[in-house]
Amino acid sequence: MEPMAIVSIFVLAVFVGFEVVSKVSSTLHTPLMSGANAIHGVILVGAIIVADHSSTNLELGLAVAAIVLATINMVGGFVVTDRMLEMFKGNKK
Amino acid sequence: MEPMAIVSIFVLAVFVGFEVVSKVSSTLHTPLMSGANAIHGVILVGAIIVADHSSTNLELGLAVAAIVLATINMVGGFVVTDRMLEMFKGNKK
Amino acid sequence: MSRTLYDLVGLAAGVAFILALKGLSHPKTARRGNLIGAFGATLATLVVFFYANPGSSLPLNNLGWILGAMVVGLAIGVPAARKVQMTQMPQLVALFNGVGGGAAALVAIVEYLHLGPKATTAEVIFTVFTVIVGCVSFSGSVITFLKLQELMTTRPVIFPAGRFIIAATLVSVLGVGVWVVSALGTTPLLVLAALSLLFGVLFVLPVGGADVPIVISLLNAFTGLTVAASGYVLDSVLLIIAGTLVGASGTILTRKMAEAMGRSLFGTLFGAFTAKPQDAAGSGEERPVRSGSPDDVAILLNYARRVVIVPGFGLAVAQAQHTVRELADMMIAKGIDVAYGIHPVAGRMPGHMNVLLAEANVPYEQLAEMDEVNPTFGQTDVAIVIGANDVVNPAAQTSPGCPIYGMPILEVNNAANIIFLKRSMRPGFAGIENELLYDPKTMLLFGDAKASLTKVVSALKAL
Amino acid sequence: MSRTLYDLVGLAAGVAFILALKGLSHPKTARRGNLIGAFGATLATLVVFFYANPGSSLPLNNLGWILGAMVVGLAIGVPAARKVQMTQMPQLVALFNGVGGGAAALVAIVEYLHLGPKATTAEVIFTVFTVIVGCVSFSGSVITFLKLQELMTTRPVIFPAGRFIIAATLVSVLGVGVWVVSALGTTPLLVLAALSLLFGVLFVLPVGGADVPIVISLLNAFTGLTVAASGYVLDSVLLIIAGTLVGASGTILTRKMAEAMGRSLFGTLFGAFTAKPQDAAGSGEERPVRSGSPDDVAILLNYARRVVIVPGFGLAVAQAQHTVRELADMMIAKGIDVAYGIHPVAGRMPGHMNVLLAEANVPYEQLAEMDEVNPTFGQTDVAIVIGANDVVNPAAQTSPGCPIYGMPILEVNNAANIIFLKRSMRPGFAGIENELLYDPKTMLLFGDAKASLTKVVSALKAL
Ligand SMILES: NC(=O)c1ccc[n+]([C@@H]2O[C@H](COP(=O)([O-])OP(=O)(O)OC[C@H]3O[C@@H](n4cnc5c(N)ncnc54)[C@H](OP(=O)(O)O)[C@@H]3O)[C@@H](O)[C@H]2O)c1
Ligand SMILES: NC(=O)c1ccc[n+]([C@@H]2O[C@H](COP(=O)([O-])OP(=O)(O)OC[C@H]3O[C@@H](n4cnc5c(N)ncnc54)[C@H](OP(=O)(O)O)[C@@H]3O)[C@@H](O)[C@H]2O)c1
Repeated sequence: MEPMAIVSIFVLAVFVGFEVVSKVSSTLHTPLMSGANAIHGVILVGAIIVADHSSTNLELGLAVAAIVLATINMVGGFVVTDRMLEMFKGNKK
Repeated sequence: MEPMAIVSIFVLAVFVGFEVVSKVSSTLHTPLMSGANAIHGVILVGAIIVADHSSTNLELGLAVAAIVLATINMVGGFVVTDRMLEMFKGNKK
Repeated sequence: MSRTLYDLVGLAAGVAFILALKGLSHPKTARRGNLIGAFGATLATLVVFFYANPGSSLPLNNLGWILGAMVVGLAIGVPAARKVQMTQMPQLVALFNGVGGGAAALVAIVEYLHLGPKATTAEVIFTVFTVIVGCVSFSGSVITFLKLQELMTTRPVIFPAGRFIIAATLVSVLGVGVWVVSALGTTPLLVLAALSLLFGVLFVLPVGGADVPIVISLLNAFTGLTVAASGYVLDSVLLIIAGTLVGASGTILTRKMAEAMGRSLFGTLFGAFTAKPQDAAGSGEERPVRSGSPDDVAILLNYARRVVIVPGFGLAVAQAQHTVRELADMMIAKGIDVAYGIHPVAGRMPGHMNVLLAEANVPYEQLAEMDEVNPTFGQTDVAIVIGANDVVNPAAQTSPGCPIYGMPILEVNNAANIIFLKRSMRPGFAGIENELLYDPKTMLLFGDAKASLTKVVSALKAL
Repeated sequence: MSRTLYDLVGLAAGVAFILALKGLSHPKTARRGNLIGAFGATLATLVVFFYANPGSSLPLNNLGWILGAMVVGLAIGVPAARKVQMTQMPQLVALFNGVGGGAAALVAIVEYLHLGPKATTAEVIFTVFTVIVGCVSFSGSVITFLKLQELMTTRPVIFPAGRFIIAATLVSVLGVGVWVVSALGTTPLLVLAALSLLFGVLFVLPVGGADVPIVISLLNAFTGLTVAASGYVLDSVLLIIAGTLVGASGTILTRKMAEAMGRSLFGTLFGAFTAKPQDAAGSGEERPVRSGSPDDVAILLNYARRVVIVPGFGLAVAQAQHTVRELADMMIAKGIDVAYGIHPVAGRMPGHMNVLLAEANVPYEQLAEMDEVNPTFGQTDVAIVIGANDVVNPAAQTSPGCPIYGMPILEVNNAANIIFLKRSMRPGFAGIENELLYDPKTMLLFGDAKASLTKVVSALKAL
C-alpha cells in the first residue's frame, strides 16, 4: 500500500481512537484498558502469517512462541474483560 | 491509490465524522451545519485542478463556473459561520 | 512541489477539518474551530497552485481564468455573508450548500469530458453519482431558499399523482445513470444532469416549511459525499477525507435536528407525499379573543413571582432582542424570577434564539432549554410569548393530523397566565391555527414585537 | 480467497474493534463491546487460514505448529483469565499486555530474518521500532507484575546513579537501533532486543507502586503502536488500524488515569528518578490511638443520620463486599442515609471498588464518585473506612514530599466521626503513614475486614 495511504489511515485511526474513548468514566478505566489490551492480541494474525512463511527452525521456533504469547494476550484478554464486566451486570438491567 | 486504501480511509473518516459531532448541543446545530457546509467548499481544489487541465472552451467554461460556485460556498460559508458565532462571544468569556 | 509534500499538506488540511468540526461542537471552541477550518481550506487552496498535476506544468494552465473566477466568487460570497440579516441566515446557508453541490457536479462533468473514453468504469460510476447528487443538492437547495425567503409558499406543495411523478423521475435518473455508465458520451451525461435537477425540485417541493432545515442539513451531507466521490476521481486524499467528514457529520446532525423537532427523518422526507393540504386560517370563523393594553401586561408582570419569556421568529423579525433584555432586566431588578424558554426550533434555524439573545448579551444562565423549563411552567405566573406561535401550539400534542404533530413544545399552557405579542391572528410558519390564542387565560397584545415591548417597558417603569 | 475479500474482512474486524472500544466506554454497552471485539478478533484470526500470502499456498505451511501453538496459548490464557481473583486482576492485565508486546517483537524479528537483505529501509526502521517497544513492553510488564503480586517491593527502586544508568541504556538502545538500520544482520538485532529488555526493567523499577497502573496503561498503548508497525511490515490494514486504535485510545486512557490519581504523566514516569526512598513505618515512635469494639462501632452507627462507607483494597482482600452490603442494608432499614464513597484508585486497579460492589449487587445509586461525595462529608456523622488507607490520607494534600502528594482524596477528615477497619497500624500501598489514624475523632477496629464487619452486623442487630 502507498505510504500516503498508510499515513492517512494512521492519522484517521488516531482520531477515532481518541474520540471513542474520550468520554469514558473512571469506573470503566480497567475494563477498557483490559479490552484494548485484548485487541492488540490480534498480532496473532501477524504471528500466524510469519509462521506460515518461516523457512528455518529458528524462525519457526520464534514464530510459534509468538503465536503462544499472542493467543494468551488475545483470548485471555477478552475472557478476563468479560469476567470483570459480568460483575457490573446485576445493576445494569 | 489502491481501492482498499480508499475504502479504509472512507470508513475511518465516517467514524471520525460521527464521533466528533456526536455531542453537539442544539444551540450549535446551525453554526455546525454552516461550518460543515463551508468545509465541502474545498471542492474548489477540485475545480482548480480541472480548470488547469481543461482543453476545450466548454470544459473551461464549466470549470470556471465551478470555481465561482465553490469559492462562494467556501469563503461565504466560513464568513457567515464566523458571524453567527461572533454573537455567542459575549457570553463565553 | 513533490507529490508527497502536496499530499501531506492535503492531509494536514483534512486534519484541520476534523479539528474544525470538533471545535464547532462545543460552545467555547466553536469560533476557533471555524477559523481552523478556514485555515485548512486556505492551505489546501494555496497548495494546488504549486503542484503540477501529471501531464501539466507550472504555473497552472488558464491561471488567469482561475484567479478571475475566484475573485468573482469572493466578490459574491463575502458581501452576501457579511450583509445577510440574522433572520435570513438559513436561506443563505441553503444557497451556499446548493452552489457547493453545483460545483461538485460541474467538476465531475468537466473531468468526464476530459477523460473521455479513457475513464475507468469506477470513475464513471463515481462521476454519475456526483452529477446526480450534486444536481439534486443544487436544485433542492434553491427550492428551500425560495421557501425560506417566502418567494414561494412555505407549505408542502402537493400535486395530483405527485408521488408517481417523483418515483418516475427517480427511475429515469437511475436509468440514465446506467446508460451513462454503459454507453458513455456527453449527451447522456447532460440528460442525467437535467433530470437530476428536476428530481431535486420534485423531492423538496412536498416538504413542509417546518422541515426545511432538516432537508438543508441532509442536502449538506449529500454534497459532502459528492466531494468525497470527486476525490476518488481526482485522486485527492484531501477531498475524500473532507467530503466523507461532512457526509458523516452531516448525517448525524440531520438526525439530531429531526429529533430536536420531534420528527422522524423518514416522515419528513416522505410523509408529505400523503399529507393533505391544510386550511391556512383554520375554520375561518371569528371567535372571541382577549386582547390587552401594554398597561395590562405591565401590571400582570409586576405582580408575578416567576415569568418565562418565550421568544420566537417574530422576535427576530422585529429585532426586539435588546428590548426584551431591557424588560427582563427590569423584572429581575424587581425581584422577579425570569427565565427564557428556548425551543430548539424557534425561529427559522436551530439555535436561532440563542444567537439572537446572545447578540443582546443575555446571560447564558437565563437561557433555559426546553426540557429544563417545561416542568417549571406549573409554578410560572406569566408566560410571555413574543413572536412565537408553532413552538407553543398544543396542537402538536393533541391533533394527530397536523403538520407539526409530534414536535415537542414549550408547555406554556401550564402557566397561570399567557401573554402573546404578535401583530395579528395569522398563524405561524406551519400555517396552522393555535387554539391557545383563544384560551381564557391568554391575553393578546397586538403590534410589532419591538414596539409593543417598548410600551410595556415604559408602562412597567411608570408603575 | 481473493486479496480484496481478505482485506475487506480485515477492515470489518477493524470496524469491530472501533465498535468494541466505543462500547467499552459506556457502562450499558461495555460487555457487548467486549464481545464485539472478541468477534472481530476471531474473524480476523479465522480468515488468515483461508488466504495464501504471496509466495505461499493453502493450507498454510507449518499448520500443525500453528494450531498446536494456539492450543497451548488457549490452555494457558483461558484458565488464567477464568481463575484469577478480582484482587489480582491488574497483575494479569499487565502480564497479558507484556506477552502481547513480546509477541509483536518476535513477529518483527522473524519477519526480519525472513526478509534478510531484501528488507527496505522503511521496513527495517519499523522492525527496529517494534523490537524496541515490544521488548520494553514485555520486560516492563513483567516488573509491574512482580510489583503488584508483591513478589518484589512495591516502592520505587532507586539505585545509585540510577538515572545515568537508565539514560546510558536508552542511548545504547538507540545506537544499536541505528546500527541495525545501517548494517543489518541478526546479531545486532538480538543485541537490540536484549538491551531493550534491560531498558524496560530499568524504566519501570523506579516507578512507585501507586503509579503502576498508569505504567501498565502506557505500555499497553505502546504495544498497540508496535502492532501498527508490524501491520506496515506485513502489509495488513487490519493490524495498522487495530494497533493505532489501541495506541491512541491507550494514550488518552493513560492520561485520564493519571488525572484521576492527580499525577502528572511526566512526573509518574520520570519523577521517581529524583524521589528519595520513604521510611516505611513513619517515625516509628509509638503514638496513642483510640481503638474500639464492634459494639462501640454499632452504637455510633445506630445513632447516625448519615454514614459514608469508604471501601479500599483491604475490602477486596478480605472479600468483605457482601458483608458490607448487609451492614449497609441494615442501616438503610433503620432510616440512615447511606452512601459509598468511591475513590477512583481505591483498590489496585481503577474501578476496582465498583467491580467488587457490583458483584455484591450494591445498587448503582448508592455509589457516589469522589467529587460527588466530598462536599457532603461536612454533613456526615460517621465515615467508615474499610480496608482503605492512602485514598483518605490527608498527607496527599498537606505534605509536598510524599509519594501520593497531589492525589485527590476522599475528605473523611471532615466527617464528625471516622471509623477505620484494618488489621494493624501498617501503612497502605504507598507505604506512608496516615495521620488520620491518630486523630482524636478516629476509632480503630482492628481485625480482618470481613470478620470485623460480621461482628458489627451482629452488634447492630442486637441493639
Ligand atoms: N428553527 C428552525 O430550525 C426552523 C427552521 C425552519 C422552520 N422552522 C419552523 O418555524 C416555526 C418556529 O416557530 P416560532 O414559534 O418561532 O415561529 P412561528 O410559529 O412562525 O410564529 C411566529 C409568529 O411571530 C409573529 N410575528 C411575525 N413578525 C412579528 C413581529 N414583527 N412582531 C411580533 N410578532 C411577529 C407571527 O404572527 P403575526 O404574523 O400575527 O405577527 C407568528 O405567529 C416552527 O414551525 C418551526 O418548525 C424552524
Ligand atoms: N486503583 C488503582 O488503579 C491502583 C493500582 C495500583 C495501586 N494503587 C494504589 O493503591 C492505593 C489504594 O488505596 P486504598 O486506600 O484502597 O488501599 P491502601 O492504601 O493500600 O490501604 C489498604 C489498607 O487495607 C488494609 N487491609 C489489608 N488487608 C485487609 C484485611 N483483610 N482486612 C482489613 N483491612 C485490610 C491495610 O492495612 P492493614 O495491613 O493494617 O490491615 C491497608 O492499610 C493507593 O495508593 C493507589 O494509588 C491503586
